[in-house]
Amino acid sequence: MSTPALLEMKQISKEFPGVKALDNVSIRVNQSEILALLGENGAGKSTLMKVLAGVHQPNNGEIYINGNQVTIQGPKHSQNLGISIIYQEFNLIPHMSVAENIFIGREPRKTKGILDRKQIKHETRKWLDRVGLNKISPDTLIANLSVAEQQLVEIAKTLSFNSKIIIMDEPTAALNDEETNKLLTIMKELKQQGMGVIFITHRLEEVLVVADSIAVLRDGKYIGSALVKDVTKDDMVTMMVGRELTELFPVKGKPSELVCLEVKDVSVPGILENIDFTAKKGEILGIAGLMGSGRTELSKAIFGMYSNMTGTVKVDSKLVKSPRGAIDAGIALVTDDRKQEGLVLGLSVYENLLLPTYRKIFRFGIQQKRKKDEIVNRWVNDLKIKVHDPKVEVRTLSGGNQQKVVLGKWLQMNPKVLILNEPTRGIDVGAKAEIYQIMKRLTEDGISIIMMSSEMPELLGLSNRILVMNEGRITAELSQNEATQEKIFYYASGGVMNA
Amino acid sequence: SMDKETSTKTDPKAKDNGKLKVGLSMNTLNNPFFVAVKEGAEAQAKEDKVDLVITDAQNDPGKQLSDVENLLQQNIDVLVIDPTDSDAIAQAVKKANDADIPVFTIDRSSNGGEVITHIGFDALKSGNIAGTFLKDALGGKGNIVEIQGILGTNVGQLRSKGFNEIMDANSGFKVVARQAANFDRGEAMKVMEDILQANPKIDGVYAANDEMALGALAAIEAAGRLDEITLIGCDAIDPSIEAIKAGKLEATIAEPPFFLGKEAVITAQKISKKESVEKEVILDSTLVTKENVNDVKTK
Amino acid sequence: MPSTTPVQKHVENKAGFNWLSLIEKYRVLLIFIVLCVVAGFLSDVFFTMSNVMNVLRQVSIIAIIASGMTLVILLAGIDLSVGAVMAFSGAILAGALTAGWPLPLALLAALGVGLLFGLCNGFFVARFGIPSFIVTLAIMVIARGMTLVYTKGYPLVVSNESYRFIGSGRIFGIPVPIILMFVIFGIMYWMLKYTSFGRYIYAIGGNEETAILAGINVKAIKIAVFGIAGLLSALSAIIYTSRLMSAQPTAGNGIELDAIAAVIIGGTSLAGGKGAVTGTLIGALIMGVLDNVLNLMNVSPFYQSIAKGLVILVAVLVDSKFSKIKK
Amino acid sequence: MPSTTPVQKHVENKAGFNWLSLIEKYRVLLIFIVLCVVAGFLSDVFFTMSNVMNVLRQVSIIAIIASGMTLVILLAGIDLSVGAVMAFSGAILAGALTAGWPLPLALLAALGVGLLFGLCNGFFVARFGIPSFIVTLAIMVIARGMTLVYTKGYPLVVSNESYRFIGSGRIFGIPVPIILMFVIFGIMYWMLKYTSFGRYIYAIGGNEETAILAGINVKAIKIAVFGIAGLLSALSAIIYTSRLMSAQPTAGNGIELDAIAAVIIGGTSLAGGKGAVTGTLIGALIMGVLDNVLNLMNVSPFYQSIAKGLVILVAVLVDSKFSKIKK
Ligand SMILES: Nc1ncnc2c1ncn2[C@@H]1O[C@H](COP(=O)(O)OP(=O)(O)OP(=O)(O)O)[C@@H](O)[C@H]1O
Ligand SMILES: Nc1ncnc2c1ncn2[C@@H]1O[C@H](COP(=O)(O)OP(=O)(O)OP(=O)(O)O)[C@@H](O)[C@H]1O
Ligand SMILES: O[C@@H]1[C@H](O)[C@H](O)CO[C@H]1O
Ligand SMILES: [Mg+2]
Ligand SMILES: [Mg+2]
Repeated sequence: MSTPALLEMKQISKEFPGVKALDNVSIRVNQSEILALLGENGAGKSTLMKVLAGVHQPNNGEIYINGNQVTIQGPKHSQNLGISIIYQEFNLIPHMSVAENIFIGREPRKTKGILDRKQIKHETRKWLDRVGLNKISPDTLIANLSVAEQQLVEIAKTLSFNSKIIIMDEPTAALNDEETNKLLTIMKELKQQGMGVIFITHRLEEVLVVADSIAVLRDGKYIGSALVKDVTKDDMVTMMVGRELTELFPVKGKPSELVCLEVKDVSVPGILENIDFTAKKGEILGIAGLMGSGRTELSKAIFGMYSNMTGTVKVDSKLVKSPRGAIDAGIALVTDDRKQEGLVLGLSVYENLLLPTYRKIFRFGIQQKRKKDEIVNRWVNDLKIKVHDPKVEVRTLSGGNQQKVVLGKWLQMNPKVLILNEPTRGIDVGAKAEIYQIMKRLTEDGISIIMMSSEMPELLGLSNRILVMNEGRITAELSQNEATQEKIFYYASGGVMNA
Repeated sequence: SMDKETSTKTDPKAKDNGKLKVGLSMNTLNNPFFVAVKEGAEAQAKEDKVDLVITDAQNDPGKQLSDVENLLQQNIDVLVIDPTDSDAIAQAVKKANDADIPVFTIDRSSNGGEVITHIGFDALKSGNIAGTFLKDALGGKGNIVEIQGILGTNVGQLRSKGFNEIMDANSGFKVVARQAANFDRGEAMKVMEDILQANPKIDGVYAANDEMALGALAAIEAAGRLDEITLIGCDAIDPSIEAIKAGKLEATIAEPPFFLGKEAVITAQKISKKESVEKEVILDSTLVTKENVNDVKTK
Repeated sequence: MPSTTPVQKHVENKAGFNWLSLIEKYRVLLIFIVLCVVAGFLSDVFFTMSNVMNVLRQVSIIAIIASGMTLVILLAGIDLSVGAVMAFSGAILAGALTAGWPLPLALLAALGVGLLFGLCNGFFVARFGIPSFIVTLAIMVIARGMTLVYTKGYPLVVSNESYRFIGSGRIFGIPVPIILMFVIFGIMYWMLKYTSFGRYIYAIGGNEETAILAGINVKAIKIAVFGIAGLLSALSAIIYTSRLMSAQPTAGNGIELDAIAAVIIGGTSLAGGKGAVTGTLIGALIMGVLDNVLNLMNVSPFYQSIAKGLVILVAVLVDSKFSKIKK
Repeated sequence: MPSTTPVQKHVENKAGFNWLSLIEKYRVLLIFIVLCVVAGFLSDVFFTMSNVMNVLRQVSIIAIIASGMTLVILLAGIDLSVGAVMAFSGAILAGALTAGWPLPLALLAALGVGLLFGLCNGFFVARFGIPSFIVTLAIMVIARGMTLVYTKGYPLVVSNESYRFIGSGRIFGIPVPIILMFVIFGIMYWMLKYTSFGRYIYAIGGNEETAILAGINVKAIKIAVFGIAGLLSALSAIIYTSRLMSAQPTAGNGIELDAIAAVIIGGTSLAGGKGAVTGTLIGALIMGVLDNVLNLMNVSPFYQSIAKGLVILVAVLVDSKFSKIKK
C-alpha cells in the first residue's frame, strides 16, 4: 500500500441556484507536489478551492487529509487543518496596514488581548522580504498599494501560515513577468519543503515551468489528470476547451496614417510627466512598464479623470476633460480593477453590460426594452459569458466571466479609442483568443486600441507599436519590429533611449 | 367633497357594558404636567366608573389630528382634547362636530370649531403673575433671566409675552439673557450654566415651568449663587413645592394639573347628561410662595 | 451592518425553490398582510371603510416623504432634514397665502422652497463629498431655526378655504392625500424601473466609482435626488398644512426617523444600491397600521411605544428569516 | 456618501508634503482651535477657568456616549437607542436609590441595565443580521416606553447626598464628570490601538468577509461593541442623573443625533473601518463650545440653531477641503 495522499477530494458536488458548479469532481495532491488546476472560466476551479477553504459546504463528496476523512466546518477550521488559500478576489482590508492584514486573526500578543505591535511588524518585514516587497513599510495602508502589490501582500500572508497545503487561485493574474518568476521560485521552494501546492492559472507557460501534474475541469466536471512532463501546451488546451485551438494571436493589421487620439504634453503633478504621443486609426498601441510605472494613471488621465491635469487629450480633435466627455468623444476604458471600478456587483449582468450605453439608448430617458435585450444577448453570446440568466447579479459569476462583462460593456459602445488595462487578466486561453480576434476586427474598423499589459507575449504579439514607461514618463517608443522583451525591460527599468 | 367623519356610534356591540366612554386626546405625556392631567382624569374616571380612552400626540399636531380621527372611530360619547396647538386643533374639533360627538378642550383652547366648553389656565396672566412677583420681590429693578418653554406652543409664547409685559413696564429691569429650554429640566440646567458664566450679576430668574426652574436651580446651586438670585417657576409640581419649603425656590404659580384632569372627566359626565356647563372655565393661577406653600394641594 | 457569513449567503434550499423565492420576494407584503389580519381580529373597527381611509390618509404624509428618502438611501445617503424642510415649506405656504398670494403661486412657492433646500443638501454632498448625514443634519438645524424666525414661533393660520381641499377633500370618495400618495409612488416606481435616471441611482449606490467611469454624471444625479427629497417634503407640508389649516413651526419633528424606518422595513439597504419604493410604501403602511390598531385597542400610551418597538423588531426579524440575502 | 472620484485619492502634493499631511492629520483639531479663538474674541468670559470647566463638564455626557458610538460606527453600524437607554438606566438608578439600595449596588444596577440593552441590540444585529439602524430604533422606542412605564412619566427625585459627588464633585479641583470623560477616552484610545479587540473592530468595519475568513468571531465582537455603547449610555445616565439629582424620563432625547454628529465631525466614516476616538472627543467639544458661546453671547434661540447649523456646515466643509482622502 502506498502512503496516503496529502490531500484527496472525492466526488465533490456543489450546486448554486440554477448552476451545478461542481459535478463529481475528484483531485489529489501529494506532499512536495505542485498541482495545476486548469479549466475555462466558470469551470468550477475557484468553487472547488472554496470548498477546501471551508467557504462553501459541498452538497456531496468526501475530503481526506493524510488519509483521514475530514469535514471542513469553516474557514478557521480549514486553516487549522493546515490549509491556506489566496483567494482569486482580494481579501484585504483597505484601511488597515499591511502588517495588520497579514496577521489578522492571529496576531502575536504580549498578553491576552494586547497586541505585540513590534513583533507584528518584525514578522511582517520577514514575509514581505520573502515575496520581494522589501521597499514597502509594514505600516503602509493597503489602500495605498497598487493591485500587484496587494497581490504580493496576499501571497506573503498565505506563506506566513506555514501550512501544509497552499492554494493559489490565479495569483499571477495581477503580476508582471518579474514578479511572476519570483513567485514561481517561491512555489518551488515550498515544494522542496514538502508542501502541497494547488495552483490555478490561465497562463499555461507557468504550468510548464512549475507544476508537476495537472487536473482539468470543464463545466463543473472532472475531465482528467496528467503529469506535466507527459503533456504539451496544446494537449492542455484541448483538455480544457474540448477542441483544438488555432493561433492565439491573429496576424497584425496595418494601421492607417490618420491620427485618432492625440495626447499632448500631459502632466499630473506627482504622477505623470510630459506624456506626448498619438495613436492612429486601426493601431494597437501597447504600453509597457513595471509595476508602479504609471500605466494605470495614464489610462485614467486619457479618460479625463484628473481634474488637476495639464496638457490636452483629443479624439478626432475633440477635447476630453471628464469621463463623461471621454465617453462622448468615443473613448472606452477597461480598468484593471474590475471589482472597484469595473462592475456594480449588486446589479445584474444585464444592467452592468448596459451601464455606459443607457444614455444613448434611452429615448428621453425612457428605456427601450427590445434594444436592450438585443445588445445584451449579442455580447453574452459573442464573448461567451457563462451565465444561465443575464438577470443574475454579476457577483455570482466566476472571475473570468466578470472580466468579460467589463469588456462587453465597453465593446458594445462602438468606441473610437479603446483603452484596455490588463484586458485578459484572469481570462482563459479560449476566450483570450476570441478577445484578440475581436480586437483585430475592431482595428479593421478603424478603431485605435491602447493596451496596458503586464503579459509580455500579449504585448509583443498584438501591438503595432509599444511605448515604455518609467516613473510616470515615457522612456521609449518601439516599433513592432524593434520591440523585444529585453529592450522593453531595459527601458522600463529606467534605461534611456539614445537618439 | 370634503371629509365627513362618521362615528361608529350605532354599532351596538361596541357599546360594551353601558358605561360612559370618554376620549381624551393629550398633546404629550412627555412632560410631568400633562402626565398629572392624565392621572387626574384617570382617577376621576375610576371613581365614577367612566371608560377613558387616552391618546398621546407626542407634541405633534398632525398626530393629534390622527389621534382624534382614531378616537372618533371608537364610538366615544364625549371627546376631551388638550391641544398641542390652538390653531391646528380647530380641524380636529370640526371633525368631532361633523361626527356629532360633543367635544371640549382643556388647558389650551381651540381657535375654531365648536366646543361646548373650555377649561384651562390663562397663560398670559400666568406670565404676568411671574413678572409681578419679581417686581415686588426685587423692587422693580435688577438683572433678569428668562428661560422660555417650547417656542412653538402658545403656552410658551403667551407666558413669555405676559412676563415681558411686566419687564417692559419697569425700566429698572434689564433682561440680560433670554433662552429657550423647551420645558425640559436638563436643557434648562445647561442653558442656566452658560448664562451664569456670562453674567456675574443676576437678580431674578423666571422659568416658564417648574421643570425648567428645577434645572436652573441645579445650575445655580452648583455655582453657589443661590442667595443672590430670586427664582420663580410655574405649575406647582411636588418637587418645586419641596424646593420652596426648603427655601431654594422663591415661588411658583399653582396651575395644578391633577385637578384639571379631574375637572375634565366631571365635565364630560355633565355634558353626557345634558347638564349645562359654562362656556369657559378659567381655573385660577395662584402665586405660591413660602407664605402659602403649606396650603397648596396638588392631588 | 451585514452579519451573515459569506458562506451562509450561498446556502440554498433546493426543494420548492420557486415557492420560497416567491415568499422571499413578497415577504414584506406578507408581514403586512399578517399584521392586518391580526389587527382585524383585535378590533372590529379596523376593516371598516372609514377606518381604512383614515389609516391611508394618516400614512400619506410619512409615505410621501419616505418615497423621496428611498431614492436618497438607494444612493447610500440619508436625509435628516426632511422634517425641518417640511416645517419651513409649510410656513412659507401659510405666509404666502396670508399675504394674499393666489393658491397656485403659494403652492409653487412652498414646493420651490422644499426643492431649494433639497438641492442645497445635494450640492454640499455631491460637490464637496461631505457625508450626507452631517450635511442634512446641519440643514435640518438651519431650517428649523429659519422656521422659528419666520413664524416667530407661532403657528400660522391659513384661511383659504379652497386650499382645504388638498388635505381634506375627496375625489370619487377617496381622500385627496391618498390619491396623491399613490400617484407619487406610481411615478417613483416607474421612474426607478424604466428611466435611465432611475437605473443610475442604483448604479451609483452600488458602486460609485464604476458609475463615474461609465460616464454617469454622478454629481448631477445626487443633487437631483436630494432635490426630489426636498420637493416631496414640501408636498407633504402642503398636505399637512391643509389638514390642520395652519402651519406648525414644530411640524415634521422626528419624521425623518419614521421615514427612514419605513424605507428599511420596506427592504431597502442603507448601504445603497438595493431596494424599491413598493417596499417603502408597505413599510410606511406597517407603521401606520400599527399606530392605528394600538389606538383602536386603547392600549395605554406608555405601553404603545413598547408594543410598537416590539412589533417592528418582530417584523424585521421575520423578514430577515425569509430573506436569504441578508444585508 | 463618497463623491470624489477614485483618482483624487491618489493625488499627492509632493512639495511640502509633510506640512500638508500634518494639517490633514490634525485638521479637526485645527478647526476646533480656530473656533475657540473666535469664541474667545466674541466673549471675554469664554476663556475663564470656570467657563472652560463648565463647557467640559457639559460636554462630558455627550462625549462619553459618542465614544461608544464611535465603536459602533467603526463597525459600520449605528446606535439610535443611546438616549433612551440613558433615560431608562437613570430611572433604574433613581428607583434603586429610592428603594434604599446602597449606592454601589444602585450604580451597578444602572450599568447592568445599560449593558443589557446594548447586548440586546448587538444580539439582534449580529445574530440575525438585521440592520442596526432599525434594531436600535426599535429598542429606542421600547426603552422610552419602559422608562415611561417605570417612572409613570414623572421625574424620580434622588436624595442620596453622596451620589451627588459623581455629577457635581471635584477631585483636585477638576469636576468628576470631566475626569470620567478623559478616563473613558483614554481607555478607548488604548483599546482601539493596542488590543486585538480594537483592531478587529476596524477589520470588521473595513471588510466583514475578510474578518470572517480570518476566523475573527465577528458576532461576538459586534455584540460586545453594542454592549459597550449601552454601558456608556448608562455611565452618562449616572452623571446626568447626579447633576440634576433626579432621573428625567425625557433624558437623552435626541442625544443620539448629537453623538453621531460628534463622531462624524471627528472624522470617523459612517461606512465603517476608519476613524478614531480622539476625533470624536474634538467633535463633541466643537459642538459643546458652539452651544456655550452662543449662550454666552445671548444669541436669540431662533437664531441659535441657524448659527449652529451654519458653523457645523462650515466646519465639515473646511474639513473636507483639508482632507485628501474624502469618504
Ligand atoms: N456564489 C455563487 N452563486 C451562484 N453561482 C456561483 C457562485 N459562485 C460561483 N458560481 C458559479 O459557479 C460556476 C463556477 O464558478 P468558479 O468561480 O468556480 O469558476 P472558475 O473555474 O474559478 O472560473 P475563472 O477561471 O473565471 O475564475 C460559475 O458558473 C459561476 O457562475
Ligand atoms: N493613494 C496612494 N498613496 C500612495 N501611493 C500610492 C497610492 N496609489 C498608488 N500608489 C503607488 O503609486 C504607484 C503606481 O501604482 P499603479 O497601480 O498606478 O502602477 P501601474 O504603472 O499601473 O502598475 P501596475 O498596474 O502594473 O501595478 C505604486 O507604486 C503605488 O504603490
Ligand atoms: O401649562 C403647561 C405646563 O406649564 C407645562 O409644564 C408645559 O406646558 C404647558 O402647556
Ligand atoms: Mg476562479
Ligand atoms: Mg496598474
